[in-house]
Amino acid sequence: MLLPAPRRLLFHAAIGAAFLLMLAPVAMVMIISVFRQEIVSFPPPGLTLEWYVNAWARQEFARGFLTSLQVALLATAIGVPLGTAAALALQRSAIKGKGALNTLLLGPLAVPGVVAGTALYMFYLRAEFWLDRDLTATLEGLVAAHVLLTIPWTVRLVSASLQGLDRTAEEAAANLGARPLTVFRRVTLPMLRPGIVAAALFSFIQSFENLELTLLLVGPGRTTLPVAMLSYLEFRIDPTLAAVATVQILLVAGLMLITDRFVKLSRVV
Amino acid sequence: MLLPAPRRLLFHAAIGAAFLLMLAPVAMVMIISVFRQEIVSFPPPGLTLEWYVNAWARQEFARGFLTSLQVALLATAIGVPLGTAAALALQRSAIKGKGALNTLLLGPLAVPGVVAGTALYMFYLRAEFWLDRDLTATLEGLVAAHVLLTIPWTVRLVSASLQGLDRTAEEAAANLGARPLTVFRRVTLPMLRPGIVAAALFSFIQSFENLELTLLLVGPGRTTLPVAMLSYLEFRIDPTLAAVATVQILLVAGLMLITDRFVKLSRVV
Amino acid sequence: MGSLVLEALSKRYGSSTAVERVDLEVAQGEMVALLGPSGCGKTTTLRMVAGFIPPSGGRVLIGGQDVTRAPPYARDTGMVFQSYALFPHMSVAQNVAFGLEMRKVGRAERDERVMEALRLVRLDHLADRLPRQLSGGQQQRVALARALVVNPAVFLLDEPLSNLDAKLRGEVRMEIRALQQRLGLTTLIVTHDQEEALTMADRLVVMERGRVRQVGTAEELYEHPADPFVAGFVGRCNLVSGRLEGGGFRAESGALLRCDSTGAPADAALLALRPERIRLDPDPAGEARITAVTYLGAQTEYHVEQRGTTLLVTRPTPPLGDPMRRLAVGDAVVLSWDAAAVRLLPAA
Amino acid sequence: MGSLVLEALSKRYGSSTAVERVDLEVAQGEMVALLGPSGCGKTTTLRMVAGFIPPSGGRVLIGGQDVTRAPPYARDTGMVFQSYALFPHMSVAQNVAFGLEMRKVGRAERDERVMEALRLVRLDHLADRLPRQLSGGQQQRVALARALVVNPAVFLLDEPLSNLDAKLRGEVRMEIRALQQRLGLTTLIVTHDQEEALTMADRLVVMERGRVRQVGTAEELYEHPADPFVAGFVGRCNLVSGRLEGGGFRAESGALLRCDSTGAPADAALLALRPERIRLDPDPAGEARITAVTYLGAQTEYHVEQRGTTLLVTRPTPPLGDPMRRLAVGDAVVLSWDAAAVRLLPAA
Repeated sequence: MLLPAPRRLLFHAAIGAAFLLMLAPVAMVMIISVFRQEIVSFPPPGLTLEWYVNAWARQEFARGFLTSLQVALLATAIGVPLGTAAALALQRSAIKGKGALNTLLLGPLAVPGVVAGTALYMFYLRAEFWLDRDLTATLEGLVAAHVLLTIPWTVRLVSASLQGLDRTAEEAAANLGARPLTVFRRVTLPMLRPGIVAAALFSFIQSFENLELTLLLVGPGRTTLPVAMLSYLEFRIDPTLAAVATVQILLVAGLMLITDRFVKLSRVV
Repeated sequence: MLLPAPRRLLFHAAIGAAFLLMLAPVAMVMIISVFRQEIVSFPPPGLTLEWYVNAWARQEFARGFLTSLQVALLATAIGVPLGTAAALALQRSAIKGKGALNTLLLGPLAVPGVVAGTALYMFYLRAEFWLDRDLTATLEGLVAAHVLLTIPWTVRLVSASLQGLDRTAEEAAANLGARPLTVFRRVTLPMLRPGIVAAALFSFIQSFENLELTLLLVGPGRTTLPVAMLSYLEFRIDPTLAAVATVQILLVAGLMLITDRFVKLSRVV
Repeated sequence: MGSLVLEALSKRYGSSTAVERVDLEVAQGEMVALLGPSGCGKTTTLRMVAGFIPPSGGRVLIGGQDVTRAPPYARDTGMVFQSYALFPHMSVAQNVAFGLEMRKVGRAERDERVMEALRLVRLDHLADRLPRQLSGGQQQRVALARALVVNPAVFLLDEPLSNLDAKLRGEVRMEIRALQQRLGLTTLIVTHDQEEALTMADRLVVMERGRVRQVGTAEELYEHPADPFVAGFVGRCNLVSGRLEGGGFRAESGALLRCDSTGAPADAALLALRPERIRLDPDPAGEARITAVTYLGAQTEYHVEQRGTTLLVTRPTPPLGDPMRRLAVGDAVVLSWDAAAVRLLPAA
Repeated sequence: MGSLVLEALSKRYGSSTAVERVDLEVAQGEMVALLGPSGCGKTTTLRMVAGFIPPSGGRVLIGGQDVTRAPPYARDTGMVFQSYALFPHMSVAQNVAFGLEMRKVGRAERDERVMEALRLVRLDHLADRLPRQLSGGQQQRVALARALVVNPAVFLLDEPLSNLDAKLRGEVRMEIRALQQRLGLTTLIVTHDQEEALTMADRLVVMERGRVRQVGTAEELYEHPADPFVAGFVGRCNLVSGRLEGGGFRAESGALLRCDSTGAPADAALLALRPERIRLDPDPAGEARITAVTYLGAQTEYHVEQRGTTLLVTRPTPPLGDPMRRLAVGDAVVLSWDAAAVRLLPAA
């Protein structure tokens, strides 16, 4: 329908305001990270990459970055296949209460991060007692926790792909002589690719960014980047942090852009 | 298609494992919260509500709960109308680059919570300097930050509803003599209701649960519940925390269940 | 002057033209069908009348008043949408009452007129249902009642039957036509189905690629198509290219076909001949050969080849004993037709 | 023994029956159509043949072998789906090659047979396209090629034309029939469109609510329908309730209708009379009255009321000069028909 011109203007203003609101703080940080001056003044007196050098020089950030990367990659590699299998099981089997299970998938949204983190920590403490083996402050423990983060995302995204999938293509393959495993490998899996790629991306991001679940589980010398940033914050606030933040934003945004070239994210997510 | 019996069993096992993995820690916390014993032993020696009493007696939890509730309600009340307006603007106007803006809506997923928190904190510090007025450690500052959390959720959920909306119903209303505002009020808005209700629910939950964005912005005596829990964690870990966590989980789950009765969440989200 | 008048109505999108200078008058109480293949501009024309699409040129007059620039809500039209477009959150009665509410009709009168409209479409017993609780045919009738209850000056129907199954379609068709005639509604209906248009409308407008090809009654279009497009779109038609030669028509393949060339256009290049107007007689000496026989119950179709030209012939299926019944592929036959049954047309 | 045999094939879902003891033999090279309204069990039957649905009872034999319990991949059937069901991530050639790959056909032979199949459907120039880059009709032809390239023992078609527009449907119909006859394919086709079934199949199976109502050629079904359902579903039919009385048929309304009662069933309660078998003559003294006239181009439909019974009559539209052409609502006419044109049927 047609909108009169003043209303259209208002509409554009609303879009602009919403996006500005969402992006302003991030833009601010990126700007801060490349200017020399530590305290507030405008316009700032000169460009520099000093804060980036400074950030890399600080071991906790460099190590944190590598730990985060390692944990996120491992958690994605384990969580996405598990989640995909669960999604297939959920959507394909004729079990009752599918609707209830689908709603349960929203569960992780219902459990506050701090609560989940605390829960996991307590759980680990008890498990350590029974198993007589360290879990907190180990890489295995951290990865296991992050797998929990990645599964709901994967199940949800792959389930959505499965629901949109034309099952007659699978029947056609069977009709042409393909056995069930061949049908899965040659037809089902390729058709699910967008959902799985998106699931991997978001799993990685969720894990890489996570603070709440991680906070209690990291050990000395095995800190993730978000935890390292939080620790640094308690100590001081300067553009070094802005530099680290900028690197992190660019990394994740870059990943999303690359993925978006292959899979239209706004359609899948 | 038919699955042979052993495969079906495997499928059910996969579902079971995935859900168990997701829910075990939460279940553990809920169990811990009602048993008397503070340290590990199984089966625990007796049921009690002592930890709940203890939690409420501690001012930081009671106050944190009220602050969280206040902030979440305000942020939802402000963010949902703003986000709905932005979604309408985004979907309805004929602006170019709609696809790009849609992808930008995924942006908040790309910006790690700690980074956003840091960014906002730095932004506030500078804004305070220019405006000569407190922002950090004020309720207004906190609510403004949380509005930023709620907008992307709202825009995304309402946009999805808008895309699924049959526009001919609006045309039919206009054809029957309804002016644009009447069409919006009598037809568009009621048809968007599921999306908006879901947006409000998730906005509330996102705000209520948030730790990362909040951490740097709370002031003394104005702590939110997640921050209060984190502080308590640094001090000691006992079933009191499990009690607080359980209350929080039940609250959010209850909200979701109530909403689900009116709006089928698994269809909207 | 008609109750609905379109004057040189056009719609262009950038460099492409959706509707090109359409002129049309619909008289009070008349039902006119816009007929054409998808993408011919018929729906765009209807939506310009309703006010949903602003014309690039030309005028729309309703009851003599220029409404070209009026918004949809200020035009006195009642439209029935292809998707029905019922308000899903309102009951059947509330749906029907909506237009009256907008017109600020008082509660008592409103309730009365709503029930009257629902009785008209035989749905008064379902007034409190929600649209999703109704069948497709019932939803269609609610949409009709909703558009009719406000007594619109012009009644607009956009492919109203396309979402119904074959059996229901015939019923609803008759129902709509009966209502339209009883209430004397000035009506514009859009359809791509020629049978629908032929059975319902007083006059038909055949459109193709944004232009009006011909306007007329069903008989005018079928018996006197103005061009090959209309000949082929309204009913089935044999179209043979060639030229006039002496008293006959020389097909490109060489065959000379019988025709009446009086009044034929000078540039006649196509011979149009309805398949049911061709007589077919078994004759061992005939030079025409049957290449396909398709039994369709009430009629039988024959493809017949004669000196390189294949003609489609449809005959009522003969009774079981008739020798015609034994005609098969390869049989020799003789074709004949009245010279007056042939139309000569310019090239497409 | 047929190339495809169904023996008492049944499918029950809980207490409801989708298919009830269907028996059918399809001979080598024969094309049989399963025809019926939606929900009649025709698609369920086809899917049991393909192996997608396990029967609750009965057997399926392909080429004499019992395949009732065989999984889909072990049955030698080639199926064309209503939605085409092409693999979206494979090129046209890869789609067609899939079945050959599964059969471990060597690369060189595979490429050759793929191109041959694509030539058969005239799509060899589009071998490298993806399905989404093709039109609906082209996708349909890829699906045909993919099913045919493996030389299946039985060719299965599930409403293959329902996603095509009217014009294309006629073309593809002829194309499929020509291919089927040329390759001598044993074929089972499911359709709800009687014209499709009449034009394509050697024999038709009319189904209703899970049961077979009648099996026969188009002519057998049309001329000798076994029951009122078949009479009404294949072609149009006047069905009048009443009873035999003397040499005629006494309609419930009281009118005595001419019929040939030799060989009529004892419980005859319905008179079935095709509308095109009724002659209609203007006669001021006639006791029948025209209640509606619908001009349809090649034919004209008349609703005629005679002593409380309304009959539908279709006649080829008379030429322009004919006095029949002036018949209008309210005119008095006389109806007549051959006694042999009438079928007497048991009650529905």
